[in-house]
Amino acid sequence: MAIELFVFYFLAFIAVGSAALLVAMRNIVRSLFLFFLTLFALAGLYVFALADFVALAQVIIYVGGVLVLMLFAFMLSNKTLLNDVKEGTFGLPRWPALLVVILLGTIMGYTFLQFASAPPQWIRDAEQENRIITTTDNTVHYLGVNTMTRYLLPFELVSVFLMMALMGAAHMARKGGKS
Amino acid sequence: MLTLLVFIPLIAAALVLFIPQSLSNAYKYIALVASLVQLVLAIYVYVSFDGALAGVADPASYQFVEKLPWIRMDLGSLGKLEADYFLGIDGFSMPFLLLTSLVMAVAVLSSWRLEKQLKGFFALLLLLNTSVMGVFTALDFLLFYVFYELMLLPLYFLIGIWGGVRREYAAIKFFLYTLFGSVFMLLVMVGLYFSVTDPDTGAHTFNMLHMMNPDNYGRDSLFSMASSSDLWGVSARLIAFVVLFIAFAIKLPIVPLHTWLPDAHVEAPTPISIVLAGILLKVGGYGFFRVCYSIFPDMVSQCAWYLGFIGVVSIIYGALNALAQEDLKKLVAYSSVSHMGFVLLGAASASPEGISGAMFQMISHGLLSVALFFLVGMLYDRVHDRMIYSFRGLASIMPQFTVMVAITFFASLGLPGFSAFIAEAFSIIGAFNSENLNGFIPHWMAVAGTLGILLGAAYLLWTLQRMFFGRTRLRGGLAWEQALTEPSKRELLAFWPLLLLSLWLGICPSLVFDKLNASVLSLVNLINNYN
Amino acid sequence: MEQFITHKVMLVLALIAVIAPFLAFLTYALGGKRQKSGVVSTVAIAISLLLSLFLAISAWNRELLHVRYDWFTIGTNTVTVGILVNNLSLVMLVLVPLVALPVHIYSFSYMKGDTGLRRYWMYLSLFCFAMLGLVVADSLFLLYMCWELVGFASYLLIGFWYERDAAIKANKKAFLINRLGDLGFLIGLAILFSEFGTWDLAQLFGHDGLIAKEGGADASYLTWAGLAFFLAAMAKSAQFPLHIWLPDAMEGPTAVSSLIHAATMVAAGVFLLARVSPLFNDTVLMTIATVGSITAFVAASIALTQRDIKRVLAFSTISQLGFMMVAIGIGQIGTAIFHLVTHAFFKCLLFLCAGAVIHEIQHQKEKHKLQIDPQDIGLMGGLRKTMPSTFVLSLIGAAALAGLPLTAGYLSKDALLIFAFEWANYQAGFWVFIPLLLMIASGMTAFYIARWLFKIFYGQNRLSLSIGKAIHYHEAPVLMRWPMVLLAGCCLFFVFSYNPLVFEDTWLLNGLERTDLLQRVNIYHTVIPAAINSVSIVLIFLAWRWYAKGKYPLKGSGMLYDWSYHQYGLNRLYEKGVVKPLLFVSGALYRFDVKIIDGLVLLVANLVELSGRLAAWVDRYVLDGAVNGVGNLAQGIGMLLRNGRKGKVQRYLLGMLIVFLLMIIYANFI
Amino acid sequence: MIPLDHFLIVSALLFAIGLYATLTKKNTIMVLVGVELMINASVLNLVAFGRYDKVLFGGQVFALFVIVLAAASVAVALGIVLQVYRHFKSVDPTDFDSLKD
Repeated sequence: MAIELFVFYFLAFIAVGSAALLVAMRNIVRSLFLFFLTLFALAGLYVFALADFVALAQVIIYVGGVLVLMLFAFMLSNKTLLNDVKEGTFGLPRWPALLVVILLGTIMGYTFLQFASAPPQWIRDAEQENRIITTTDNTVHYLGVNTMTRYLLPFELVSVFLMMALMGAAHMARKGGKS
Repeated sequence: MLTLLVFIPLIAAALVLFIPQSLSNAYKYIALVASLVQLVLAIYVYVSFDGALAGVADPASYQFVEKLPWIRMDLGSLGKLEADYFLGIDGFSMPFLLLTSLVMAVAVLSSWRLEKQLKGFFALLLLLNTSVMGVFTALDFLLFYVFYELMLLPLYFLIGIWGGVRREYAAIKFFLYTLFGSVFMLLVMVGLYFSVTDPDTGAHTFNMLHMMNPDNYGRDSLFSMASSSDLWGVSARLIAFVVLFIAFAIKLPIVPLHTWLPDAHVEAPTPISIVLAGILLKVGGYGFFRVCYSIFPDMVSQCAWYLGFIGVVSIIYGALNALAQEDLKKLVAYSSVSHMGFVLLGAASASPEGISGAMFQMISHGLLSVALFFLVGMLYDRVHDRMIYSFRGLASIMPQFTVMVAITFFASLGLPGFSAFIAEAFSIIGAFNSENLNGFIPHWMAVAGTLGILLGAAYLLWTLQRMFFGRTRLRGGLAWEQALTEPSKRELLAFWPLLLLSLWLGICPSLVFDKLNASVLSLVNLINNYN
Repeated sequence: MEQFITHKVMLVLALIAVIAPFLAFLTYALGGKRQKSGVVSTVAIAISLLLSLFLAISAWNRELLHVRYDWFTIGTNTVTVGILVNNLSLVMLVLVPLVALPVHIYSFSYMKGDTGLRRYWMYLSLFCFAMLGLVVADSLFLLYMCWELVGFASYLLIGFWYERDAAIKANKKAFLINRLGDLGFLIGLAILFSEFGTWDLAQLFGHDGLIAKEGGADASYLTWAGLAFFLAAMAKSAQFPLHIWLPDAMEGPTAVSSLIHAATMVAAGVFLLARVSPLFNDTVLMTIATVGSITAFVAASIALTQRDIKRVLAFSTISQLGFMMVAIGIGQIGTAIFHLVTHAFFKCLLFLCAGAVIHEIQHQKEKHKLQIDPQDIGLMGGLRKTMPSTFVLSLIGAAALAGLPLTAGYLSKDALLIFAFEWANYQAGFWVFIPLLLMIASGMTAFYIARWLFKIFYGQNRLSLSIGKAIHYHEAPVLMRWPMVLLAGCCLFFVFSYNPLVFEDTWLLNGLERTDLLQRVNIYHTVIPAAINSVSIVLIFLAWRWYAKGKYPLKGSGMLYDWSYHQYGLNRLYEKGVVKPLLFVSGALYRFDVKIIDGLVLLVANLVELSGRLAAWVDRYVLDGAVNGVGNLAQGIGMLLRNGRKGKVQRYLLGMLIVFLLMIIYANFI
Repeated sequence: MIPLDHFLIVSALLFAIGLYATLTKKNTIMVLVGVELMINASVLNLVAFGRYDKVLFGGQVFALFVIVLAAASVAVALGIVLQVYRHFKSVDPTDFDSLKD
């Protein structure tokens, strides 16, 4: 338990820390690599939430796909885009935004803590009736079954949407464009 | 009489405003005449003041009282608002009237060579004069507050327009600090107003003398002594005392609320430095006695230890900081912090010697710090530099000036024969006496306070050694040597009265003590009643 | 006679004696630049001398003269000023002008041609006034004022040649260390005031004074008060480890050194302790005796190796002051004052002789344009032949200092040592170290003063040898010689006693109070003088062989020698242990002040500014929006949608977010 | 088992950071990164809550959907960014102030 918790904290620290750092950085390339780190750490956190498949998907799609896409888009594009590396490591915080964000974060944190101390009915039910996913459960099995049965319609919709999006993206990213 | 004293400068200020710009040379003469008339009046007040009448909490024994109804407003369910135009003096305020008029005259003399926007300058200076006089004479809290705030306005502009390089910064800093204090004072004032009723009319009143009488407090009002109501678990009277203390302590100033002082002094033009050091700091000390101590005498015993401690810290901290200065004016400014620590130490002792010593220290510091700033100003006028390391061996080229500086330095480090000696000695002795007398502050504070005297000697003598003695070597070379001329007649005229007065007071302290004793004893009694 | 010289007349005379130098001071201070001659000062001090001599003759051993007036009232206590003359103050009242008058006359010649003569006379008169005031002051407060004024005058005179760096550093050091002592004085004053409510000497220390009463005050406070006064005396009388200012004070003119830093001012500490002596209990007395004996020993050992003609004498002064302190510490006030008086005469004489020598060498230095230090005894020698009368006078002074028979120094030193042994006998045991230390110091005294004398006046003319040019010295001028003769006369035994060998017949000693606590041990009265003098003579002979004959057996270096020459490294210790840290702390505090305290203030200001901006911002984007209502919002959206309008996406986002937040807060928390 | 609130706090922090990036960044790509951070925070929430739902498995399934949609949106958004960049010669979102072509 202790080790588990420790690893969790470690990952959480990496995730939050690198996220904070990437926000504070001025250099975009570095920021993107930090983002990479955040995503990886998040995948680790998913594992701790007993969602191993999601974690896998995260690594493959996000880390492998999205991020690489971003880097490519970034690097393949015009040079000035790349040269948009400003001097100085850290930028100055923008006070109003920071304040609002801190406020929001506090409210969220506060709510969540409330939440944990007085969980909603369905969670308590689940705990009582032992409907919680445990470490021994084969989640991939459940996922597969559920996707193909209960969530079939959404699944199909998503796949169609994905295709449309990719086509649109490819169209837009064409060099020159129409105009 | 007091009205005349307060409003003569205002009339002069109006005169200055109405005289056209083409006659701008007349301004300074008007200001000078106004301050001299004021000085004469103040001397008259001093001479006819009866030292046997105590004042403090006893309305009957105030002198030169003038009372006119000012605001009378029926507020319906809140009762009646009652504020008077109420002036009067006792032993605590009387010396300051004389000091203020003298310092103001010196300030006018030291702004003789000013060339920038004369009209505004003198009008503001005279306005400042009015408000300071008002603070020292007002016995109605609302009136007091109005004058107190009115003081800020001219000062802000005087520093902000006629100041040095960083004048805006200094002016803002000064303004914010003081405003910070006075805002809290306002709160307490309102609280007091709602707690106190005039025994004659039954209306709520701002009369400070009524506030000093515990019978006038409403039975269950916030600041009533009988009900001892709490605010957040702390006695409301204690909070009020502390808040008022902070408000006045900023003016005094105390460590750690002193940082406006070096900046304001350094950036302010010489006449304003003079007014700041000579009078403004004393407003803080005067406020202690008139407001904090007199209205909340029961809280003194609780807070005395802290007051004394802050006093000791201020003494030593100010002196050590002065030791590190390279700017002569800053050195003088920090020495003010150190010297005003004695005021706090003496006041905290609540012994007759301590309070008399504190009052005497304020008067003495009023004279000597003015002299010091005046001397720094003279040097700065000549070569526009006042860094200690830029000068060396000034004694060879300006012997007369050196004599003046040396005497002033020795006077302010407490050479016997000068007022500072009596003041510091009795502040310390009073503080020492306190443990036997009322147990307010322990012996070690007095002993630690003496270290301030030693350090004071150290930084002043070191400065004397570095700037004035040795072989002549100036940063500006020959050009400076020619620019550094001996003091002119006008400068001598402004300087010597200060020093001679300090000498006179050092030899005949009874000049002050005779007028002061009854009031001091009465205040001490007031405090001891609750101890 | 009695009828004419009433109390009142005598007091008036005493007052005039004190005021006369002050009037001289005023003459110089207000008289403008033309007032350069020292006549006014000298006449004033002569008047003081005559009056005080007259007073001494008419009032000696008679009655206490005391008058006082209210000065000012503070609270309920009244501070008084007044004059108190008893035997103790009479002694000092005579001594001060008696030493000062020769010094004044001497200065005419010694200071001739100096550009700052007006200042010189002014300061000198101020000093005399303050010193005389100190002597007759009837209240400790008045005494304290004079005490500080004396220090101030000394500051001015040490720094008289203000263009010399060493001089102005020395006077700063002197004043600061004296200030430290003054703090002790002030604390002592505070203790007495809070215990007794008065500073009047007669009330406090008189025969039926407050101190004498049982249970008058808390004993521990009195101990502290005693120690505080001793601190004051330590600084003023240059006791170890606060003695370091005195050698440096030799930067002043030699005449000044002789008057202030040998005869009178430094003795003020001893005088103060004598004045307040009823205050002391055993703890304080032991402390005084211990510090005094250590001082006597340490200073004598330093004096052994000094090369500067005046520094040897300065350390000798410190050492002798240590002797006086021991006398105070063993309860022999009279002996202390007796030694003070004899020391004042012979040390002043020695300084004046040194001054004559320096004056002559300085003269030669200017004449031959030499680059030498005129005060280095290594360069002197052989002066006996060219300056014979100076030599004889120095010889008398040196003999008195060494305590050889027929001199006054013999009487006082023997009295002191015998009492010290008797005291040790009474205390028994461990405390015998004090007289032993004094014995050793006394032997060293004989040796170093012999070295000093022989190096200057015997041997060859080393200055001539070292520059290879014949240099002819001349005898000191008359105006310098006669004052010295007067002082030399005072150094001889007959001034004090008809019997050159037994101190107990001294009129001075018998006129002052003495404790009869000690049992007279008869054998001490013969053995101790004999022992000391034989040792002294042996040591003097040794010095004669070493320095006069030039058979110097030692290397002139080595650890002990350096240790002594560098004054035990105390100066460096103070520099590194006190001054540097103090400056460091003050610098650090200033940075703290600017960075931290001011920084905090700035931070608060920034926060206030920030919240102001935020408020303005909220005002503009949120409240304004709310006030202007949906229409405005719609207009805003319309503008956003319309072409060519400037839009800031992130700002809108932020605005939306704030509205959202406010809604949440409103819904959940209010 | 890690308590629920741990996940929630981490996600709240990530969301806040992402929001900050979105609000303040001067580079559109970084704005996009901020959006992605927020999405990831919500995914974390989904997954954490999903643990209590063994029957329906809604949490994890929707987490997957979200990931996929996010990927799609990134692709589209990047395309848009590139186009916009060509048009405005800038990546600063504050410079994009006209909706017309």
